[in-house]
Amino acid sequence: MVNTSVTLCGLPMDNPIIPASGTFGFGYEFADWYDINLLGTFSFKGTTREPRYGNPTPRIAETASGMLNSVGLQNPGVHAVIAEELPRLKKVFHKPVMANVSGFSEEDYVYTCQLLDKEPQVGWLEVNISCPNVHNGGMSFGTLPESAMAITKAVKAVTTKPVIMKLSPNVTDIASIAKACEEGGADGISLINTLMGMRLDLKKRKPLLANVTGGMSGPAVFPVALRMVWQVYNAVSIPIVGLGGVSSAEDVIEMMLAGATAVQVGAANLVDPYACKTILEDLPRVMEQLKIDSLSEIIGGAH
Amino acid sequence: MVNTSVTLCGLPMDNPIIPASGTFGFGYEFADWYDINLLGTFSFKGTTREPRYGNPTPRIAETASGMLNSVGLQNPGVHAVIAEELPRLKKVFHKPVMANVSGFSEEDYVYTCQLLDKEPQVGWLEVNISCPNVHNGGMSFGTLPESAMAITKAVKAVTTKPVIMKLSPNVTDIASIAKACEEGGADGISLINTLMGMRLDLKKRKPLLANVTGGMSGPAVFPVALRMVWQVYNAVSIPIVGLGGVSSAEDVIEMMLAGATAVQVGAANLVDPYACKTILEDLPRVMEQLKIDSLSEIIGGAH
Amino acid sequence: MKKSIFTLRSQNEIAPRTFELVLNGDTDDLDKPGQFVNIRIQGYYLRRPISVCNVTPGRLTLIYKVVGSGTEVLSRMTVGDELELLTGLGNGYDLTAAGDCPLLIGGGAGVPPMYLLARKLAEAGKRLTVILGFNTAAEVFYEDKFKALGAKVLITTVDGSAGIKGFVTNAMEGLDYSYFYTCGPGPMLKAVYDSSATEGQFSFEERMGCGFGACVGCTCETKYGNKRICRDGPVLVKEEIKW
Amino acid sequence: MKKSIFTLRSQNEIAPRTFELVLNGDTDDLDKPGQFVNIRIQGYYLRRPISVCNVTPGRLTLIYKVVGSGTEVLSRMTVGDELELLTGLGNGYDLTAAGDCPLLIGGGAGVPPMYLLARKLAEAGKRLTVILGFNTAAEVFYEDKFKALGAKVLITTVDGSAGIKGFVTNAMEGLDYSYFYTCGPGPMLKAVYDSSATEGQFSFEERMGCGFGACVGCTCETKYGNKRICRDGPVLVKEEIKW
Repeated sequence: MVNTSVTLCGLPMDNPIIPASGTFGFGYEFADWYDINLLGTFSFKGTTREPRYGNPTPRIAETASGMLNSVGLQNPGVHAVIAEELPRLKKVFHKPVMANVSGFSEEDYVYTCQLLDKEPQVGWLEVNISCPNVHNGGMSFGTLPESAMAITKAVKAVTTKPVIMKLSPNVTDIASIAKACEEGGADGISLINTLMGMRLDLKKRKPLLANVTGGMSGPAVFPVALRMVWQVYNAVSIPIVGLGGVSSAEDVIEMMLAGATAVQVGAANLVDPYACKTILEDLPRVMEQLKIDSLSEIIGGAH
Repeated sequence: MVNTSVTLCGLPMDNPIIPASGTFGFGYEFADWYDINLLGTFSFKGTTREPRYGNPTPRIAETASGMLNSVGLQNPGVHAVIAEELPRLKKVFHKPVMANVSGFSEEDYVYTCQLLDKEPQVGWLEVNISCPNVHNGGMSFGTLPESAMAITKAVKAVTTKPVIMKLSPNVTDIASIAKACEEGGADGISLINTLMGMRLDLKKRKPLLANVTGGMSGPAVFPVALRMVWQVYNAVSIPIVGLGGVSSAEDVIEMMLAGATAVQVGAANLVDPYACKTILEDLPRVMEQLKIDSLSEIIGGAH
Repeated sequence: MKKSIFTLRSQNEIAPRTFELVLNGDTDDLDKPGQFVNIRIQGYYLRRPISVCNVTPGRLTLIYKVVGSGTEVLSRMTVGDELELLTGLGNGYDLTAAGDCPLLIGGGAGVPPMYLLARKLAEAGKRLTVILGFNTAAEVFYEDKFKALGAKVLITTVDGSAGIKGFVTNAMEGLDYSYFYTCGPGPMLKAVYDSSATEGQFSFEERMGCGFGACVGCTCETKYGNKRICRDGPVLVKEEIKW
Repeated sequence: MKKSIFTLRSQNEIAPRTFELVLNGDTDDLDKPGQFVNIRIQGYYLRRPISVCNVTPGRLTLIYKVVGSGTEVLSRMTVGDELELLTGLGNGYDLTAAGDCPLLIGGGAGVPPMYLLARKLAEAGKRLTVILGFNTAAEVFYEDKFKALGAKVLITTVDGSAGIKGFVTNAMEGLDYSYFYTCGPGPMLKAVYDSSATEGQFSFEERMGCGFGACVGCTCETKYGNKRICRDGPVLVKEEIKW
């Protein structure tokens, strides 16, 4: 019998599999497909202080082995998330959930995190300082060590639960940003958010996305994500949540060997609603093939 | 009859198709497959002051819709390039060639560019400040506006031919680097070099590449390349050579609509030696379908 | 909603670049007109959503137009090939609002979902009028199939090479109907909205990520808040639509 | 060097996860033992290089082991399927150095290229000794085929379940030969290098980008400078090798 359990920032998880924010809604959509309590946890849709419609459509484009999205943080706002989404989730999911938070100012982050920190259903706060699809905010916090540290400190000052900072890959030096978050008191780092890309409509001679650029995800970005997890593992001593193109049990193990304590699965959920379930079913067999008894023992094992 | 001709930094080209440096050797290998005079030009293997063996093998790994390489600028050195490679090339290629240059110091770049600038076969100097596979140099020049400008100025001071600066995508703000090159006197910008990535060997639990990380190329990176060409087109007024995952005539047109005056084809040459020939054969048909009479008229047409 | 494997039974080009694809598989979740399936195509990351044209137990008919390299690959598939589908996606049309003599209006790629709808309404004993809009005579398909259901069929073509010259709205003038259902390109839907005399239901298209409500890629604003075209739609009622 | 389409004629699993693939196509550029082809596999970016096991006009035989998902896909292809190959890659073995009684040493995935070499040498009237090394008896293949060429065949297995227990070098002890040719995993080649009594030729493996000399991904150092395994190799002579 193989052991898939891991501990992320002090909280035990049955397995390291976490559907990524923005690909799993508030969970109950996927409960129509399978029992989502099989998962380690999931990270819910990026939540902001105020409700957001997001960007105009089209918001989706295809790429080679991947996709672009420019959803732009559509969400009902933190108050509706607490009043409506969490109670609905409670009926179908009985584990601590990862609360994903975005903002446009330090105060936004503080406000939203403070509220979600008090919710008993929330196990971790994942603070997204890396959304490429919103102007004046989001990603800009994640591209400078100073602002990354400032947001981390501000959120840590008002919360009690583990704070995981979610980083952008669209930077020159990912390790310096991760280190700044660690110095600011972060309990963990998750990476990567999407790579900024775009596509054109050749007939219309215009960008395919109404927002012009979007975030690229899917297997295409996996090698970049793996490289950054590797670099951040060398730079910090807090746990890392690895994500970016993960689509199979083998990818999960590759991410963990590079340094991830837990692994998020994003775009794969969108092209196959059973993606995470399949990964969980495949994991024991792949672990046995690779002579892995316990997943927690391989974290960073390729260094 | 459609018109595929373009002018790159003052030099006319029959068409905008340029095999990218590192995927086309010094040209004559491909002359075994087809008449390489069909091409607009090609960019020869990155040349340094001294001969280089490059990195240990394995240097190649596969990714979803792409590949990693960590060749690390293997080349015979500028003196052997001038004494042996260019004369051999002269027999099979009768157009101005693009001379790709790398270095580990400002003096290296100056030395190598000065020599190649004097070669009558050379039409353009492409100065690579973005190789991800060499330590202490290459990419580091391309990740800061100041050093990018310094190299540009130093090379421009000793050369007469158009200087095209080749940029790394592994940066937070590609536009600022491009602008610095323009201010330094660059005649053009080429982008993107490879995205830094890695893969692991799950059985050995070690990186697949002996150099640990490598540069990712192939269709997977096309949307990132297109986005950066778009951003740089908005930032500078010198011509752009677009590259990164280009594999078809449609991709060429997409790059040109985003702002590229000419288009390099890289990894595609490695998986299909006829890639550029096929693109050239397809271009007139695709242009007609899209109602394009002249390629030079669509440059930046999607802005 | 289900994920399952279908087997290609037949594929025919019924109009230029327009293919009728008949699949065998599990159709349990496919009974509602106006729903769609999402097809995985080898070599392409995102699935291709295609609306259901007809369904009988174990047999699914889809009609699609080749618009890119993904549908091009689909069009080259042959008898016996297997396809992985997500089925039972979308809300579908509400038939209870039809009244006695509903009007169905399909334009181009919006014609196929009208067929299953017409069949169900005919089975319910309704007197049907169907308007099918195309660009030109060569593109016309399924006219006889709709007639075989007992519907009064009006064809429109932009160039006048078949039926009434002009748009579907030209054929709507002077018609008497209890309710309407429509599917087609955005500008056509807007024109139908402006020309229609009764309440009705509209099926929308949008670029989708997942097709089952997870990614919110295909959101639109309605008078009653944001709706996901893939899950809360693709059918919206006239009254809630914001243009 | 050529790029052309081959059609799958047969495929058989001749040992666990080891497949013999017979293709029909243009073999004009495929006559030299020790060369390889580079196969495009649907869904994978890089081609898979596989050494030529045998060739007759219009018919090519390859033997490969399933080592990952790319070769897994290849192993599931069936009669009539088409494959795009680059053929005539690599320098191949030089037969003129063989002498009267050459020794051929193949280990595991290095056995297949020994077959065409043995056939050509046999046709040239040489007295052949062939050593074939495997891990265990179940993995042994082509023993009879080599015997049918008139070669003296020695089998070695690491676990001793067939032939001589141990490595190919155990079988080399005491043998008399004029020259040798070898192909197999790196450690085996090094052991052969150290144990061999004559000059010889070694065929190397390396991860390749293109397979035809463009990307210099597979460079190795030799006593006479850098060589590309794919183009200047895969065969190197004993004398130039640096370990």
